[in-house]
Amino acid sequence: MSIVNSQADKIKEISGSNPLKCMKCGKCSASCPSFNEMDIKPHQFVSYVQNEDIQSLVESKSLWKCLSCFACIERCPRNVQPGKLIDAARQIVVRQKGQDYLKADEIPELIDPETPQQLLVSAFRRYRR
Amino acid sequence: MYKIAMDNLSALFQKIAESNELYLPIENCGQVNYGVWSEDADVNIEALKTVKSPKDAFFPQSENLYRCDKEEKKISITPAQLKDQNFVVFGMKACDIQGVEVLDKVFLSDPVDTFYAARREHGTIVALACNEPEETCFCKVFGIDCSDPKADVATWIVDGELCWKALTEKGEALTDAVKDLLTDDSAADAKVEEKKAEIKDIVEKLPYMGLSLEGWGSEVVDEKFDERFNSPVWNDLYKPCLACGTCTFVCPTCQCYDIKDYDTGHGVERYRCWDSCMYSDFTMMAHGNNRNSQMQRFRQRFMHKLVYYPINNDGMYSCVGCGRCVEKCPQSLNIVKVIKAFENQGGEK
Amino acid sequence: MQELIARAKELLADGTVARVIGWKAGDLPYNPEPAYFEKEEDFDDFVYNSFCGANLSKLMIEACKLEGKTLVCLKPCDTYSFNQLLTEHRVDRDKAYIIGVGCKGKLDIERIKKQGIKGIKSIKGAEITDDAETLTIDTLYGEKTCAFKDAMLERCHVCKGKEHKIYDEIIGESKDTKDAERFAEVEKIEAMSPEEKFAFFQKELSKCIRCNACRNACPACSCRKCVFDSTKFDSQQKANVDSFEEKMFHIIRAFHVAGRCTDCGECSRVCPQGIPLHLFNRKFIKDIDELYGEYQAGEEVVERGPLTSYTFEDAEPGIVAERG
Amino acid sequence: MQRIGVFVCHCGSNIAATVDVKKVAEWALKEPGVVHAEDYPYMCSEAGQSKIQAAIKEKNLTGVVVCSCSPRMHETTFREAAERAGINPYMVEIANIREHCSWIHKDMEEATKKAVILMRAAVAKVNLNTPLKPGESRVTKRALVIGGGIAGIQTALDIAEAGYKVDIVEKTPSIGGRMSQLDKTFPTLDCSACILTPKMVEVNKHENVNIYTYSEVEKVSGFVGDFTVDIRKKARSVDMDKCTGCGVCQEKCPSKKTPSEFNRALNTRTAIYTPFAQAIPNVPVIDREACIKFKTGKCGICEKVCQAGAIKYDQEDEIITEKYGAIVVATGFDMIKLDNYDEYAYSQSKDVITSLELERIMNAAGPTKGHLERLSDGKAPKEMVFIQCVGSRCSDDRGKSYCSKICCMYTAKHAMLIRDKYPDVNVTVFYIDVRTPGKNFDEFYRRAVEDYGVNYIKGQVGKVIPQPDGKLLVRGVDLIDNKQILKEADMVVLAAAIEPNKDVRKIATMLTASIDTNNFLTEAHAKLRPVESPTAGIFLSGVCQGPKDIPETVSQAGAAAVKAIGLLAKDKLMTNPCTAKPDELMCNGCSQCANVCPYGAISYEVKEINDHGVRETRRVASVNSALCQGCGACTVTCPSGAMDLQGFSNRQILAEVDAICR
Amino acid sequence: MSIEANEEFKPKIVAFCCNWCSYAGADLAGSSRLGYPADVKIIRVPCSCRVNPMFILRAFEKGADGVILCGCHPGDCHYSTGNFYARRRMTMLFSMLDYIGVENGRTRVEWVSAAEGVKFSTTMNEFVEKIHSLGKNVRLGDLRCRN
Repeated sequence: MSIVNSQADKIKEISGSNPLKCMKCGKCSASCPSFNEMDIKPHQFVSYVQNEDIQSLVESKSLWKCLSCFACIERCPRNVQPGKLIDAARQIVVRQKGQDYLKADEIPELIDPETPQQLLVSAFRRYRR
Repeated sequence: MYKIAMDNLSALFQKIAESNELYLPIENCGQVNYGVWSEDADVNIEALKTVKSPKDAFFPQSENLYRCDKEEKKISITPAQLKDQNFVVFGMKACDIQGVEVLDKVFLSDPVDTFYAARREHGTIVALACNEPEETCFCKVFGIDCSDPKADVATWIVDGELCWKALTEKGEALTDAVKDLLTDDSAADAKVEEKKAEIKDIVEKLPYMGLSLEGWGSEVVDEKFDERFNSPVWNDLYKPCLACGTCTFVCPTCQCYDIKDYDTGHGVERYRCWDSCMYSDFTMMAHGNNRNSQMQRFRQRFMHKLVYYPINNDGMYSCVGCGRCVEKCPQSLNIVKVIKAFENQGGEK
Repeated sequence: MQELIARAKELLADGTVARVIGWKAGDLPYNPEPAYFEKEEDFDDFVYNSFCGANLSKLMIEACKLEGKTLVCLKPCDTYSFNQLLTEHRVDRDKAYIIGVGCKGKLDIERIKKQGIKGIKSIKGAEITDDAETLTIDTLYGEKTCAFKDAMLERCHVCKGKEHKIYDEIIGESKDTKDAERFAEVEKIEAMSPEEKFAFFQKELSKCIRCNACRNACPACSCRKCVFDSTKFDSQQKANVDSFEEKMFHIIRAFHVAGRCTDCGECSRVCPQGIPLHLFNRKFIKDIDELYGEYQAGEEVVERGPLTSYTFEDAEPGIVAERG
Repeated sequence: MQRIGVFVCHCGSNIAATVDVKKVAEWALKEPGVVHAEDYPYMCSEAGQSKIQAAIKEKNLTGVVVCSCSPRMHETTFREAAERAGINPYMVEIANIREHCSWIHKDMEEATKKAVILMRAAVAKVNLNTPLKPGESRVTKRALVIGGGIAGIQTALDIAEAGYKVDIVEKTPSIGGRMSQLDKTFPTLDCSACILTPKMVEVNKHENVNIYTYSEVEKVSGFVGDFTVDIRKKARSVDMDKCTGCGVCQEKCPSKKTPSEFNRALNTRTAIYTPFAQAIPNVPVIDREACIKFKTGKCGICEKVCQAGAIKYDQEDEIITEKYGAIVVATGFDMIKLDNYDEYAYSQSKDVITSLELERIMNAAGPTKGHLERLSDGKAPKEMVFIQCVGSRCSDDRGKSYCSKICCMYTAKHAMLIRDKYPDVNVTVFYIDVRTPGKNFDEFYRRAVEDYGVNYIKGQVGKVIPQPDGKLLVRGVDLIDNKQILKEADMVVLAAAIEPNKDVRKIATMLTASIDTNNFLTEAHAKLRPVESPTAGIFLSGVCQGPKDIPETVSQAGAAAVKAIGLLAKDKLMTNPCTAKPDELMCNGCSQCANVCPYGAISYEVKEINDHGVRETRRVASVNSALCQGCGACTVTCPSGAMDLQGFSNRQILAEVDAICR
Repeated sequence: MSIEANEEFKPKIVAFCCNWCSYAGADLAGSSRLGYPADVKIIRVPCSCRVNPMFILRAFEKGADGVILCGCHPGDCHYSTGNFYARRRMTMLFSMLDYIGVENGRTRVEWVSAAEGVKFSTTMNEFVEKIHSLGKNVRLGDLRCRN
């Protein structure tokens, strides 16, 4: 195997999922509440990563339409978990923008008192990797 | 006569160890045995009896004889190196020294055991008179004077001092080597004599002093021999014997060994190790065993020590009365009980 | 003791037994030897005192092959060994007449000598009828004393109890002498680091002279031919050539008696080098208790021991690492 | 000293590509005892075997080492070849340099080094090998079939037809199995009962067949040719000889609330019941858990109404012990539980059903008398959705990793039948792949699509949401259109994965037959011995070995029967000579070995032993080599090492250890 | 073949595999091309219960750095009960080795079925890695066997 696209590898590394395991059943897309808002559908995330077309993924609307509801992760029968892939793609974008990890002590001053706790938890869940 | 303060012994040991390997009684996990001296060794020269006798220094429990190396299908043989380094055995008691004499008669007579001979040649014995003999001691029965040991150097512990007297050339040489640490004291002779008398006095009171060797020894031949050999007494005596090798392995005179091969994967190490006539495979041969009962093996041990050996060695017994077997036999059997068991028999003869 | 002698003579006289296995007085105050008694006059030397530590049950293997019954004197802890031998068909119950002899703890002469007492002429307080807490020892170097407890064999400090597990009759009283935790020493070692453990055993085992006394005294090591004497495994039995030899010997010996060892303590009692050999066997006993349920070999005659049975849920060998 | 020949196989390039075979042969010549070494491209070929035989004769070889593939593959081949050349077959050992070496290593030097070491170990072992002679054991000419479904019935019939006695043990009150629950069968749409019932009758009437229904295998001991099996005949509470099968008891039974197992709990049955009308035997059983008489002591109606006096409340379980030469496992399958797939709302809605439940609904004898209706409200459905691969092909731990194989076809069948009988019902099938490899299978599926208008959508369903109005909102995806689909359905049918019957693990343990991670019984060889278990004398029939449809099951059932017949036709079997053997001189007679022997092969005798002239009468172990299977448990238990295993002796294994650690 | 001082540590590892499950599992690993280090050498035994603790100690004596025993899963033994005995025996042996200060992890038992080629391979990879981390076996070898 020649040197692979480092971004695709990075997504695989961050997400911990292996796109080769996908059997193309589509259960992810069938489960997705944001399906209709997305230009690239959840089951396609897998093939985009597999085909190493990360650029399209990064530029897609889907990237920001995913709710991180984890339905696809929960239901994927093959442990491919497209939600994790898109999340990883998002992280790549975020990190590229120079917005790498926050330090724990930076957080309190950034928090608006009105911010719902739920959002914080969700953010942690998403960005802890 | 020279002397050195007991407190200063470690300096003496250090000095000796500079040019010799030094064997002396060392305490390890509560037991005193002869071992090689080192700075941190827990030396205990006042212990009367080491568990094992010091015969290891001349006749180790196991030693390699030669090595066969296999390269493809060719075999080459490398003999083990003979001892070529001088060593000193410090603190040997009179009985153990006599034990070495017993071994000498076996290993130094023709054919000479070169491994043993090399060790004897390079070894210097520093003897130590027994300070407080115990109830298990019976060296006097074999004519040994534990107050006046004969070796390359003889020493006595008197009033916190070790009195030192070279008796042989080897002893003189060693004395010269450590002379810096010794002081000459003509008064010491008298003190030592006093000490000797004191020890002899105690020896007289030991419970085994009355032991009679009548009916044993080199004159047990012909009918007397058959009678002893076939005596029913053996049948009663051996019964509690566990057939372990304790008596043999603590004994200063037992000299039987077995030769074995060890497959190292690259070749074979041929080594010898002490054997015990108490073991069921003692003198085992292809056809089986010529002593096939424990009674026979038990009898062998004592007949050898008290009859066969004396017959072959001008009446010298191959027991020195050190009493180690008396102390260590798990079943409280021992040579004294054997000798005593025949006492009455002897009378009837 | 007199009651015991009288009863033994009686059983011998009426033909109930053909011989008696007991102890014969030694030539020193502390060295009685196990002996056979077949005639009335033999009993002149019969002795039973606190130095009669030897476990006579193993002698019954040979005795059971003889004509007629053999009377054997067994202390409470010896009866466990007898039961274990029965379990393994090594002795014949019908050929044995067991007198359970009373025991109030047995003495270890080594422990007395360790206290610097030498030149022993006589010892008072070791008679079986005595309830003395102190031994009075007359020596060539004056009179000495020693607390009975301090002179007791290691095994008596972890006494299994005063009950005889098998007997035809009991003569004399027994006392539970337990005053220490059975597994305390094992636990101490378990708590060590691997390096300390290794150093500990290396040091102790370096004394081993391969005399096989532990094996030959052990009632569980009753094989007709030990693997270490056999050519089948190419295992050396008498050489202490390399330190590995001893480890191999002691591990395998402990393994062979695992689940069968009654913890009678003979191995440690007879070791001429004072190696605490019971620490091996007791480790297995502790493991068996913890992993497969409390088990005391020889408590009764059973069909299967812990290593010849199993359950589906047994711990995996990996537990050793998990326990840390 | 042995004269050993070493033969190194290239296995084409399988070995030679990674192992320098010439070098292995060269090194072999340096080993003690080796007098001949050569290499050859295919040792197992006729020519290769001839080379071995020629060398044996020319060089007077006493032992042979073949460095080749796994001994599990060709040990027998080479042993037989050696035997034909005049040396004892047990003087041959295999060094596995293919599976354990060339196939797993890439570096030639490393693999060659390892191959040399494996060769050395084998040579070291052969140096200590001794000729062994197999013993003989007799064959009991009777077979046992565990399971009375179509697989078991077919196997039993075939064995019986060959003239051997055969017993069927069936756990439920009737034979028939899963097939009796089916309505129609693909790809011909025959009525399942119409083709099964005659077979049930035939097997029941066959003079060589004996059926134990409502019975279970309790204990199995022995070995190939000579198994002893305890069968627990559970108390039926009905005298099978007296019962006429009139059915009055079932009509009158007041306890009617027990879910019917046969109808997949879609309706209920009485406490005294026959599972279905065509049950064989047509004798009811009393379900003691449900029976009022057993629960309270009162009632006894069935006894009163039974004119034949067949009701026996005091009947007890009976243990029947029987000997068999061969055992066939035909324990079948069940649907998986759907607890892990709550997104399909199986537990929330009565109208989400499994396909087996649909079979019962479609069946005229089923809970709805064959009318397709919603179980919630009895209404006829208009929209039906089928979801495929529910719990199959899952790599997570929610489902099964394998394809259940039959679902694609039965779903096509269901769709077709519904469209045929109820043309107004729309049928949608969500699929991942449609798998139809079988005779006339794809044609069948295409008919469903082309002739019956079944709507096949490539995509999966994500969620089924029960609506307040009783409808089921199905959210799926159409991957071809790349659209999410929301569909209101009246009924949803789940093609749940199938799994081996849960009792199979217990049975496999009793039989010491191996089982895979999915609880399917393992075959002796995936390709060449698909109907035999690795345990000799145990054969596999039907789905217990892996998912299959009916025609496959029937053909495998026949194949298993043939294998069993082949065994039963023999009068005697050669036994494995690698059995335990005690050295009487060393044996203590302590009985520890007998305690661990799983075959009761060790007994004790008191006899006179002559130990180099010392005679003694004592108790020693003796091994019945016909019973001993050579596991070696006794050898380790024996503290003195008196017990040894021929062919795997202490010294042989130690020699291998030494050779490897050298 | 002598080992030079600075040569890479090549552990000697003996794997006892029962004929029915684990040896077949190793065969499956082979036919599935699931690699593991060549340091592992397999000895075929009829059943895990055939493995005498003596064999394991002997392997260490002669210079092995790790010994692993593989057998059928409990309950699946070809001889029905063999691995149950093996399990107790090995637990006892391993416990004793631990007790005398031999590093944990030089010995291992793993149940590998005939279908578990993957498990066989991963187990062997893991085990070799473990032995690498423990280094050469110095506590249980006979000095004479070293060269």
